[in-house]
Amino acid sequence: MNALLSLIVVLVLGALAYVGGSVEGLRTLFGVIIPYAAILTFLVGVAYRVVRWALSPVPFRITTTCGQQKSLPWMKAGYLESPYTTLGVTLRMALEVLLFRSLFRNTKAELRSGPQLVYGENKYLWLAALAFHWSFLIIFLRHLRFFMQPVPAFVNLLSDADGFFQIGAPVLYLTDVFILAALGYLLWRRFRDPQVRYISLFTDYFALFLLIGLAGSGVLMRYFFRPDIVAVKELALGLVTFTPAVPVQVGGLFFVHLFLLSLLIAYFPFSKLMHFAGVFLSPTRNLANNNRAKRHVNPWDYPVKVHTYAEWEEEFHDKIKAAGLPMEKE
Amino acid sequence: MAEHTPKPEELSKVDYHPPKKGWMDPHVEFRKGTFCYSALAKNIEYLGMPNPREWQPFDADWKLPPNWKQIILDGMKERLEKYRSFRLFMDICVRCGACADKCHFYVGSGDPKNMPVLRAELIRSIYRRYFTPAGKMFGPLAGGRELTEEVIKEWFYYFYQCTECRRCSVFCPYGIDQAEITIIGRELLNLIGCNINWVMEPAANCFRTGNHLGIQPHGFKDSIDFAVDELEEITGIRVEAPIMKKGAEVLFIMPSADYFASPHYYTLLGYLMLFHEIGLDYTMSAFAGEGGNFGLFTSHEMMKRLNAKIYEEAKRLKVKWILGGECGHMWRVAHQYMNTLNGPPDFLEVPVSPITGTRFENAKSTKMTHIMEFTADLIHNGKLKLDKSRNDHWKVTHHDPCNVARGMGLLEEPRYVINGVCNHFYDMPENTIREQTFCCGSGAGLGTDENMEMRMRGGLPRGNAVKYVKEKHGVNLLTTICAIDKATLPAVVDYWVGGVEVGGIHELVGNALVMKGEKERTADLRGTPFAAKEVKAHA
Amino acid sequence: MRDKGLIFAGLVFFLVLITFPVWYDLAAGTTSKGPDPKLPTAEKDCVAPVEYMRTSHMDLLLSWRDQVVRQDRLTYKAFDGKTYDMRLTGTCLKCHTNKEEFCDRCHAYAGVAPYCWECHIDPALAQRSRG
Amino acid sequence: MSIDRRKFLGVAAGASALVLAGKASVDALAIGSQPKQGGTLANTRWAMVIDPSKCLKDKGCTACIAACDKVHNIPDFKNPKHAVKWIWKEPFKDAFPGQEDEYTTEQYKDKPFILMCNHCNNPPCVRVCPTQATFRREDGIVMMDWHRCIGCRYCMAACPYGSRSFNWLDPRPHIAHLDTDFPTRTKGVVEKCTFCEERLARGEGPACVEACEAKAMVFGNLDDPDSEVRQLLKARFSIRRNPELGTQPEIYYLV
Repeated sequence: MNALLSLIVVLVLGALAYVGGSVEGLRTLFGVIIPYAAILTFLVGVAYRVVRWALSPVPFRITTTCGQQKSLPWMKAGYLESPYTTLGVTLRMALEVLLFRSLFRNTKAELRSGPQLVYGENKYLWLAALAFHWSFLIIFLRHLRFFMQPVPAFVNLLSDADGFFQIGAPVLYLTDVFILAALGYLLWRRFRDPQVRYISLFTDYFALFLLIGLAGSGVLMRYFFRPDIVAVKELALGLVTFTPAVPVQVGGLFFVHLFLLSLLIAYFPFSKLMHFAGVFLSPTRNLANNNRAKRHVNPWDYPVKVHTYAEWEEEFHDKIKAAGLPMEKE
Repeated sequence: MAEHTPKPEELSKVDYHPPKKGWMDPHVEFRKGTFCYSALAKNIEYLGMPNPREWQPFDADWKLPPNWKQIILDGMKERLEKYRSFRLFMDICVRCGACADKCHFYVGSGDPKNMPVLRAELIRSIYRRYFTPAGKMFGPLAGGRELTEEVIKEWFYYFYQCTECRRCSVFCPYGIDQAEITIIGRELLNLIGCNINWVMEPAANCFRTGNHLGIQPHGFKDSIDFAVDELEEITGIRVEAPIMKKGAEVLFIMPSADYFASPHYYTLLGYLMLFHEIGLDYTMSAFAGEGGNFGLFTSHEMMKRLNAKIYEEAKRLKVKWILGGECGHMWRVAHQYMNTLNGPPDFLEVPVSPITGTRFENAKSTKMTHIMEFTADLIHNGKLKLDKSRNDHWKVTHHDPCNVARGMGLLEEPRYVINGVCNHFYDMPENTIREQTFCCGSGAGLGTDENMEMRMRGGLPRGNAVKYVKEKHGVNLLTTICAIDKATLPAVVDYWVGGVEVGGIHELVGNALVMKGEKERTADLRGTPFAAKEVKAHA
Repeated sequence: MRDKGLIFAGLVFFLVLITFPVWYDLAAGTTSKGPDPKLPTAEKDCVAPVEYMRTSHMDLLLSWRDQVVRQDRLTYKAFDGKTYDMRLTGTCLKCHTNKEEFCDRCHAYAGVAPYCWECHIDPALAQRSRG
Repeated sequence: MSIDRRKFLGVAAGASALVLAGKASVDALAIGSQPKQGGTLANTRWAMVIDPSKCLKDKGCTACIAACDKVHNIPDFKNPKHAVKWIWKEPFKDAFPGQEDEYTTEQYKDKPFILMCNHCNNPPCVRVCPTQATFRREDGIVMMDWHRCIGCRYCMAACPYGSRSFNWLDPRPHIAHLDTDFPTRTKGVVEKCTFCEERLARGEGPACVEACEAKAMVFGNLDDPDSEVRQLLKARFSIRRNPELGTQPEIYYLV
């Protein structure tokens, strides 16, 4: 139900853009105004969300340790899984952000009769997530060829590497295949796995369909219904250099692509997609496991009512005395 | 075992198919065996917490304060501003589901709201509805839910069906820690007086007497004296067991169960033997007679109130540093919270083992060393005379307590000590130990008998792993360094496995320790005859 | 612990990075003006209409390539009935004599690096190599 | 209205349906092209007959090799390990291993033989190529599509005649005179003799054959009973390289 609804919403929005791209009066809206509004929403929204997180302090050092602590000098410590230093934390975070270390650990548990609980490898989610995110990043960077003039060498290098197999013309980008395959898997997984289907919200499907629509329209444009690429770049450069104009040669599918992108980036700050920034701030991951060596300060600490020794001794005075235990006051 | 608990064959038929109705429906049924009774008014009153009253979870009317909704929302707002973890974990979950089958309660119950992701969504949906623009505008479409009394009941049911073991957090790509969310959830429930007696009574007891069980100072002394007497019978040596001795070098803190419950008691014997043998200048305290901290299961504030006495007592007794015994959540607090809550303990010195001279650099600020670190260091430096064969009647496996494993990273020390004092050690399958260790199913204040069905469900993964090593290697002893484990794992192991005992590591140390001037020992601390001695007799 | 400094630094870094194209184009003095390929003056008709050639010349070239190499077909009957040899250097470059001023200008602008010229020889290059 | 026109109008109008994918457009364009002039491929089987006795190679003539190198932009890497060769010479015992004996006519014994790709009827190189970059045309030419070559060198391992060369380096700097009518290859690509298929298409004969002043090489169509190659093979006894392998070479050596 959630899935169907979000599919319909994305399809309607896509159709809206397709029509908007061909109606003269709406081209500026879809080609200039909405993209600018979306970028502004993204920048302000992301900054706002991050600042909100930053304003809430981390009162306690609650590292989730996934390996041996540093203790006795002869005992081998897990410097990545249970980091003791800032360097260790940095490496742990790098593994987490770049390679999805925690997801790599994923297993699946299955209860068989007996009862016998068995565990198996379960790396597909990790693989698909990694394939999606890296492809997305590379595709994003590749798109810089539309936004930068002259095209920087690293962008060309990346495009060359991505099209390494030189299949067809324009050459097939591997990331285009990977991203669609990965998104397809992630969607299929939400449908197939009853547990994941049960927890999936409208927004989960919405984000997926938005991304599939974005990648799909891009793939259609590159391989099947090519727009005038020079005109596309003129539009993109116009946006970046604040001299916006919509060339007459662009329309249709390109507007679908641009609009879905605008929606995605505008949707970012309001959604779970903020995990891209949040992952850096996760206190269970980005803190060293050196609690006992270095005091962590809680900025909002306040005094609490305690039961002091004096009160305690007074309350149990006779009993302490009868037991012959040492006392402050006889 | 409570009589209404189903048999293992029935309980292990878990249906993992989620129900037809969506999870946003908050309705829960309080079925006997799956929830804990409410806190008694006197305990709430004693601790000065809100809304003490007579009520039970299965009552229709929970007698909430009239402005309960405002209290909850204000409480949420305050905590969103105070805890980055809370705000972040409300925001960034992508519902990938990697945590789902990592929770022992989910594995054992199949209840989808026991998937950590969904347990968190119970509160996240309220957060979205009242604290995010998308949720305010689009409601359920943006994953938002109205806060109703039904939701409060649902929170109560599921936040007291989470043992804060943090296993989900290991697998979460963003390190989202359900324990953090449960802790905050329970804090919120406490604001309107919805809490369980199994947490509030120990907390109240601890606040008053210094230990969870409410043992008063003379009782404490009796208990220790009894242990000293028994040790004399076993070893022929009368050990010294100082209580509240001023000027001792070390203050020893242990969970109160060690001196009052079984099989913890054998661990206490082990400590006393060890300290005597190495001539440690130490003291125990009846005031700070509890390492465990049920405040952790109540609120951050209560944790601080209960924890305060440890440093206070260390200062009063003018000790140099603190040694902590075998305990799980006591160490979560001592390792991750204590120094922040009640530090800095500038009046103490960096712990140095008086026997080996080892300086415990990793505890240089908190000044509290784990007894596993301490004993491992002794064994490593050859300071103990150990006869491993005295543990030959045990085939040992080790259960890593959640808090010590995932809150501390103390994984190797216990294994080092076990291998130092016994010959037959077999680890359980790797998905169930170390940082991936499974909870006993009764932590975080849920180890009460009325909750037995849920405890057994939660204990299924652990029980299963024990069964595996029992069948493969003939394991007959499950060691652990957590007092709650020692109290609750016997039931779990009896229920799911059978024929395996539970004990502490220092019990094994006590068995193996050859003391100067001891009489010939033929049985271990439990009175079980040594296997090796038997063989010799036959030969 | 707040770590505000670190977080704000990270946020500013991110914002600068994400808006990098703006700074880059500003520094390079870029305008949105497109490339200026030099069109042949001698010949007016191409093998296909200009709209098609702008977006899909690579399809045509690839089709030519496969026909010539794999199917032993050599001549192409264009939309207007004229026939052409299906040859990149022999046919295309006969009119578009200057690869640098025709092909490369758009390709560089769009960040496209076709690998045709790794084997096929741009006459200008051959000329230069001869000295 | 031709299909081309419709197609172009369609593109120009920007109206296109999902089903009209890239493949369709290529097919549409293909219809507009014609098979090459002259005989169809089907009733052609190209072959070469070489008369070693006429060859002036022992007198230092390298006209055929030079002609081939020139028209095909064949690089000279100097280093023999990197050598790229389409046509080359080899002593009898190396060209026809196992066929020499101590009584082999003096005439052949030390005489270098001109060798090139045999354009086998049953080519092992074609069978092993994973991308079909090497394929056998209907007229018998074992052809290479360098666009497809991925440099795996399976074909080199499969060829029993050593007819294939690999570009270990970028060949361009090692080509004395670039011929703009023929492409170069790139580093990582295999190449070999193609019977000058590009010249055949223009109605010319192979460059080596034209360059041979002694007329030691004759090229023609075996399917044509009147062709010179057929006449020669009828009149004289010929041998082929490694006949026992069953590859059926199309280069015949008169003895």
